[in-house]
Amino acid sequence: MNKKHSALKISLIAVVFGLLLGFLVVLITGRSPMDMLYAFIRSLTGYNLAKPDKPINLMYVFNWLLEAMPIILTGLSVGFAYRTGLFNIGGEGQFMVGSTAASFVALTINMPLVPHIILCLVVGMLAGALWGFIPGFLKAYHNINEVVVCIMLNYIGLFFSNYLVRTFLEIDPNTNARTVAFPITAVLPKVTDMTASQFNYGFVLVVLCLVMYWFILEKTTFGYSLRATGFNSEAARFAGMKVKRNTVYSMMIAGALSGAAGAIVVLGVFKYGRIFTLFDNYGFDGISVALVGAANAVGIALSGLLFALLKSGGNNLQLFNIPKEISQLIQAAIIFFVAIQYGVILMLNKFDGFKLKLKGGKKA
Amino acid sequence: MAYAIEMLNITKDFPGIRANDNVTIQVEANTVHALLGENGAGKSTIMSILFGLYQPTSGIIKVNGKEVHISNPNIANSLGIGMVHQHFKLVDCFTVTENIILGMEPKTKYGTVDIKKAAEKISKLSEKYGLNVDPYAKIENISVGMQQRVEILKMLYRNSDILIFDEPTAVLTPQEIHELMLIMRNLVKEGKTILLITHKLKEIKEVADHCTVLRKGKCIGTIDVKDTTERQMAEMMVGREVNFSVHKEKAQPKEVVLSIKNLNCNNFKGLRAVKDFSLDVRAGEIVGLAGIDGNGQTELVYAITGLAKSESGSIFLNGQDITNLPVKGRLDAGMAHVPEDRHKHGLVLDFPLKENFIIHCYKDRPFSVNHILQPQKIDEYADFLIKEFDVRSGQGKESKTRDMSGGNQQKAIIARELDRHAKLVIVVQPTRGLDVGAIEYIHSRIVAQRDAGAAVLLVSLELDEILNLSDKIAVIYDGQLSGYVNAEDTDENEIGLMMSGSIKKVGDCHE
Amino acid sequence: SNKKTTTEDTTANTEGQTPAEEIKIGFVTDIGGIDDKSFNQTSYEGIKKAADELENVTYAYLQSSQAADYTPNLNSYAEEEVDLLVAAGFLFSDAVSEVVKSYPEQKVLIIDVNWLEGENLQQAVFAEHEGSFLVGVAAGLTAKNAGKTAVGFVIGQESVTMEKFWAGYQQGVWAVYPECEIFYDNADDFGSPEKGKTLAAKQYNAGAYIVYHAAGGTGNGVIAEAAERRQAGEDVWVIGVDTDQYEYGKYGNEGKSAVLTSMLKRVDTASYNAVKAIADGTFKGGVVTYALKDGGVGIPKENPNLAPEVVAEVDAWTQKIVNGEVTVNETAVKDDSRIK
Amino acid sequence: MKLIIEMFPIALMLSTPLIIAALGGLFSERSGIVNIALEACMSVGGFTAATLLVILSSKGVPNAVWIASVAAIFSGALLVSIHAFASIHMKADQTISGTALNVFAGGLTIYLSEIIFNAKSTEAYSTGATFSKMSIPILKEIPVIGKMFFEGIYPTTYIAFILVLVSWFILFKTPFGLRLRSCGEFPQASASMGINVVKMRWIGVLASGAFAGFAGAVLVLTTSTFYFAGSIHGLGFVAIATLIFGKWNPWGVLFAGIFFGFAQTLGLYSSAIPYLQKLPNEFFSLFPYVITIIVLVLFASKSVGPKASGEIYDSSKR
Ligand SMILES: Nc1ncnc2c1ncn2[C@@H]1O[C@H](COP(=O)(O)OP(=O)(O)OP(=O)(O)O)[C@@H](O)[C@H]1O
Ligand SMILES: Nc1ncnc2c1ncn2[C@@H]1O[C@H](COP(=O)(O)OP(=O)(O)OP(=O)(O)O)[C@@H](O)[C@H]1O
Ligand SMILES: [Mg+2]
Ligand SMILES: [Mg+2]
Repeated sequence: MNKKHSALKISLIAVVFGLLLGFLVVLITGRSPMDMLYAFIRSLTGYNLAKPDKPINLMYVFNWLLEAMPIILTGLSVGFAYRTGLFNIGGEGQFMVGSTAASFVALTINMPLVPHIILCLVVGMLAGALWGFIPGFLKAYHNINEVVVCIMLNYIGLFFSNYLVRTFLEIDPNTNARTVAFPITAVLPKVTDMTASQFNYGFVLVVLCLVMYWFILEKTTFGYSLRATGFNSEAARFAGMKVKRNTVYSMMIAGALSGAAGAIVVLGVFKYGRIFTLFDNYGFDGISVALVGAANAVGIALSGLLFALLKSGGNNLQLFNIPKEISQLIQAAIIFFVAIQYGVILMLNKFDGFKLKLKGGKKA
Repeated sequence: MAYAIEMLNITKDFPGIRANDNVTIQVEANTVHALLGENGAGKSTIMSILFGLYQPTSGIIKVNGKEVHISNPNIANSLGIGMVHQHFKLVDCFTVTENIILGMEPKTKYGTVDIKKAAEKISKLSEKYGLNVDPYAKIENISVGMQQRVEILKMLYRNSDILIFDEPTAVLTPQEIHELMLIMRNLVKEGKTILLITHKLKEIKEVADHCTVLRKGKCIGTIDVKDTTERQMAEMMVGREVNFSVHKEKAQPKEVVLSIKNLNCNNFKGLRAVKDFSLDVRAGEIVGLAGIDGNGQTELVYAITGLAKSESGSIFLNGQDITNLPVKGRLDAGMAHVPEDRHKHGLVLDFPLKENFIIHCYKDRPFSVNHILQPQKIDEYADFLIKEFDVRSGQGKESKTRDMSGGNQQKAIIARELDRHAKLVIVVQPTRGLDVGAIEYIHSRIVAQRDAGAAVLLVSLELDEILNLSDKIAVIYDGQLSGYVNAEDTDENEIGLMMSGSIKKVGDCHE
Repeated sequence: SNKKTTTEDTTANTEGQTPAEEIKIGFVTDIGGIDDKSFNQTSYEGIKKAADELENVTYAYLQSSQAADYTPNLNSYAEEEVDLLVAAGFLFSDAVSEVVKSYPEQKVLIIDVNWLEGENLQQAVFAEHEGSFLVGVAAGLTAKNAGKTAVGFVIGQESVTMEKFWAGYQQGVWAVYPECEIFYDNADDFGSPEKGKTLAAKQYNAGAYIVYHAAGGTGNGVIAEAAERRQAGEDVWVIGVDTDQYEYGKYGNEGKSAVLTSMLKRVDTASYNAVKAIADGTFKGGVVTYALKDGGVGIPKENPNLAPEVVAEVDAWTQKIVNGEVTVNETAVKDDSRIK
Repeated sequence: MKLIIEMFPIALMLSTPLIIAALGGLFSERSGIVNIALEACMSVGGFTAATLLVILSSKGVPNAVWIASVAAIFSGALLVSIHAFASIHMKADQTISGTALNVFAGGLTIYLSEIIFNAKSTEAYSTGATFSKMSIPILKEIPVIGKMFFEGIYPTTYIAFILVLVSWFILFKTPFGLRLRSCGEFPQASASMGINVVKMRWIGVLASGAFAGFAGAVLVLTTSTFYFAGSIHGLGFVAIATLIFGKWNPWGVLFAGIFFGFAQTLGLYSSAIPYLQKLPNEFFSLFPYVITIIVLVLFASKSVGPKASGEIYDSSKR
């Protein structure tokens, strides 16, 4: 394969194509593509090009970063499993049980701020890990396709969480559809009161997870054995690695990452235990993020930020009279262009070869 | 004499490599025409072009004197060209019949596949050419030799006149090879023309009329086989002199390292595959395990290496009972293993070469300290092995293993396993599909390992390899030990008879 | 002209040069979006109606993609300095309380919430129990007249609001038909028509003559089942919720509908009034209750499927409630042998 | 017992779209392409059918529901052709390209609704215009079985049964099926036998889109009165689970689909079943999913999908 057309370059091309397509759709439907650009630039920089006299408003930037936090985590979750040869489509369920477990700790344990928050996060991650353990275990020891189990566990996670919350936690009497508010010790504090954005210290966990992801996979023996298992589990078995156990661990770690996403969202944004009506789709967003980010830490960070931009920018789009479905179309286009990168590389190579041949022909 | 096939000035470029460079091959009708060349010389490529799988970058192909454009296998088929690929193209979960008729299915009047009719036709063909296959057997349940005969039947079923065999004997037992040679001669007699790719000069001598030699994509020349010696052909192929027989001193056997006692194991279907098998391997000797494929070798090796459980009996390594240890435990107890299937088991093809080198020792110092990998140490070690074992690849230790040639992949495995300086080295089919140069090298390394005091268990389907390399020869037939003799006291014939279970000769091995 | 609000332009621009006296309304919806044929849509229509009547009102909305987006979306409008920020549904309660804290000057209307605090926060609540009582009366009477013994009720998920629906419905049914059995099912899902359909089929099969749903998208399946049964000649009915759902129960070719009546929740009144108040400068914080007497809940004017005497009876009960002769309880009876 | 008999037609209603969509996935995977975009195809199919039904029936076009269904079939195939192009010609990672479609379809249907109906959902169609339940004259008289399978059943359910039979026949009895399956197992072998792998895979993938499009139409037209953003709400993924649960075999899919539909119905019926009433509601909501996992554990064997499914086909791979 030609190294020249590196993964990064391809991803960039995909992003540019995706955005171009978005512009085109906006143009065709008679809206202003400039407005679209403004919406994204506002999320990215806080600067409102439509009203240049207004000062920079960091709230939009913080909202963008806030949006990025959970999907980077679910992206890492999908990515981690992917690197071990597993498809974690169960992020949704892991997210919900993580959220619920964190709510339990938040509401039932009395502690000072920092340890309380940390305990909430840890327990959220453990619950996610448990939810990841089930498909991992069934895959490893019963040879059951993890995809089915994950899909089933998404629904089980939803209803089971609701059951636990309704049965064991104190329900908010005003609505009967959520718990009472968390004590202040269990709320992820905002990073700054400068803006109204809820951007909070959950980002520390996200950064930590990113670093750990990279470190574990690339730098530790454990990561080495997981990667070997992912690429060729038979060879890993031949080399004496505990392939089954690795499968279980890997799904547990993936689950923990999605669980972490659930925990930071519930502790930082909602601040009360939720009764879920529908999937939040963070798990599915994670699939896009992981795949576009080529399942490596830096890639996931970047693609998480990108998708968050499209989502929060997508909300902003509506302020500019552009339906937010446009941003969904752009997301789809970007994923699609990433999907066909292999073909694009081949074409580029062919093109290069063609150029070479032309040159050669002239020389001859 | 009329040419059945003429491939004139064929050039084929792959991205980054010219696999065929202005190659011309002319094949007379009703002959066996061999193609000889090192690994990667471009033999498979040019045959794939003839079969329509690839398009040549330039060059002309004529069939029976007429210029043709073979843009896909269908056209090749309609021109009467059939091919048995180096790696069989058989669908595992289909039956023999389904595989043979695929693409040319006879239909009933309801439009369904007429399996019955097809099976009958296949039985007849099979009888006519002495192929002996069961049309209703599933591919995954039949031996490699049988699979190959299915491949041959595919061509016969399609009435092909020009048959291409890409390394057909690499996976066969001596008896099977012998049968195949007979079949080929038979086919030629029936009016077919055969193109045969092989690394084995003996086979070329045995069946071929002409031989074209390729080296690094270029055509070196075409020779008349009866006027050329094996040595001359080998030199043409490699471009230098080659050693045929392995140079080795007499063995100095010492203490027993591997001791297998009354071992019984089942295969993955739960049938008994190894029966009451006992064998000792001593330090400083090479014990060759000969046998026809499917007689329990794989299961035996799995049981020794811990990849499968044994039913009863015991295995000792250096006196330690390892019967129930996991894989890792056995490796740590001093075992090295060059597996049969290098792609499936030997290597993680998507790892860079250097990461494949540490697959056993990644948890040990100096490659990792407190579970943290030490890249610098890993790099150093990779460089060392690459140099020591002459492993060649595009980007050295950073090359993706998948991009390396088969021979070099095998060398990488050998390097990794032999450098562990294990007490017991189990090598299975170490030279399958490799060219003579690579074989020569690998054999010498195995002997060196023996001389350094290791006990070597060599499992091979190639009798030449067993005879050349072993100090003692054990023969397995139907899961049982049917022979255990000194290499110098036996010959191909006797081993062949033991392999087929015709005679049994155990225990007159001097120490 | 600067007025951009037309009916075909669902999202009007709040940007661009607008004269100073321009009144800007920002509406944030939950994930259901502006055309949920229910709650959001009705709220939005109230805004539109007010804007049509007033010259200088522009409006726009933000649809949230996730529950976590509520606060950011509300904040965006607050940053835009809209004159009124509207949030529909108790799901917004926490997000709104945050916004009110961050932007104390911002005028906000929230619907279905009455427990928040804020100088400039208007909280509109509806007497769903009263409206449900009326459809309960309609259901009970219709069933009684048809000689049937049971009616049914399907909810989407438990909540205080759902409880009010359930309470009113029970009381209404039993007020006119005390022996009537009521089937009660919780789909535990607001978005699954096939569950609604299954539950409706189950209730009809068990003998329910009329099923009242308060189940959002799930309720769609309830209506579908009723329409299908009527199409097949079976005599059953369904009662819609929030808006007049007559249209959704169409069957056959003559425009008949399986929807007996609907419990209207005039969320549009709340948003309409709030926008008007902003224009007049009379907007006030605090809780505003829209009860039956305020026209906040009720049944549609046109009820082609209701017998005239049933309509008359419903009207009579309406009077009694408005007069205070009858008070409808907000909590439902749970242990009653008539509930199945 | 009476309840169980009564539950059957409902269970079949719930199973029908799952079975049809899973059969689609079956064709695709048997040809060697994983299609996780069944959800997307169902969305587009459901949307197309609902839209056309609203428009056609308002114009009084006869057989509007069948025209709408056929359109749904085409729309599913049209959408999935993007996936086919990407995964067959552009060597795309099939999971990624399927994911792209899933993201795309959600936005697309709502965007189109907005253009056509000026709303985020379609208008409601008249129930009379959709499929109506049928009973089979003589068979319905059979005790027990008659009430379970032959009374008050949608024609689409019978279509699903027929599709199972036809799929089985095509895949396992005809030359075409043999070829298609070979492409999912070992495409290099197929190619060497002169089979056009690209063509076969196109057919497989298009079939999956067509089936899933139809499944979407069936789901929307039999359970709802209009199409909205949440109409499919993840059932495409449940269909994938059905396919895997059914071990990539038409009869297995039939069984898995009915099983799943029945489990769900049982959950919803729990309040009418004496012993089950006491348990919390959520228990029944999660019942079908838990039961599926348990059944998988109990009856799982080493069955794996088509070997080459999901792999990028490289004609020169050795
Ligand atoms: N500090 C650490 N940092 C990173 N990985 C660690 C650390 N400690 C343990 N691990 C990993 O956790 C796993 C469990 O450790 P343990 O010592 O039990 O390994 P093991 O049983 O020898 O593993 P295996 O047989 O899978 O190769 C191992 O894969 C190890 O690499
Ligand atoms: N599809 C391909 N893409 C790129 N390079 C290829 C491809 N197929 C073959 N090659 C390269 O072309 C050269 C010739 O390969 P070929 O398979 O023809 O060798 P061979 O003589 O058959 O070798 P062997 O004895 O190992 O079978 C090799 O360097 C190989 O790596
Ligand atoms: Mg250990
Ligand atoms: Mg070759």
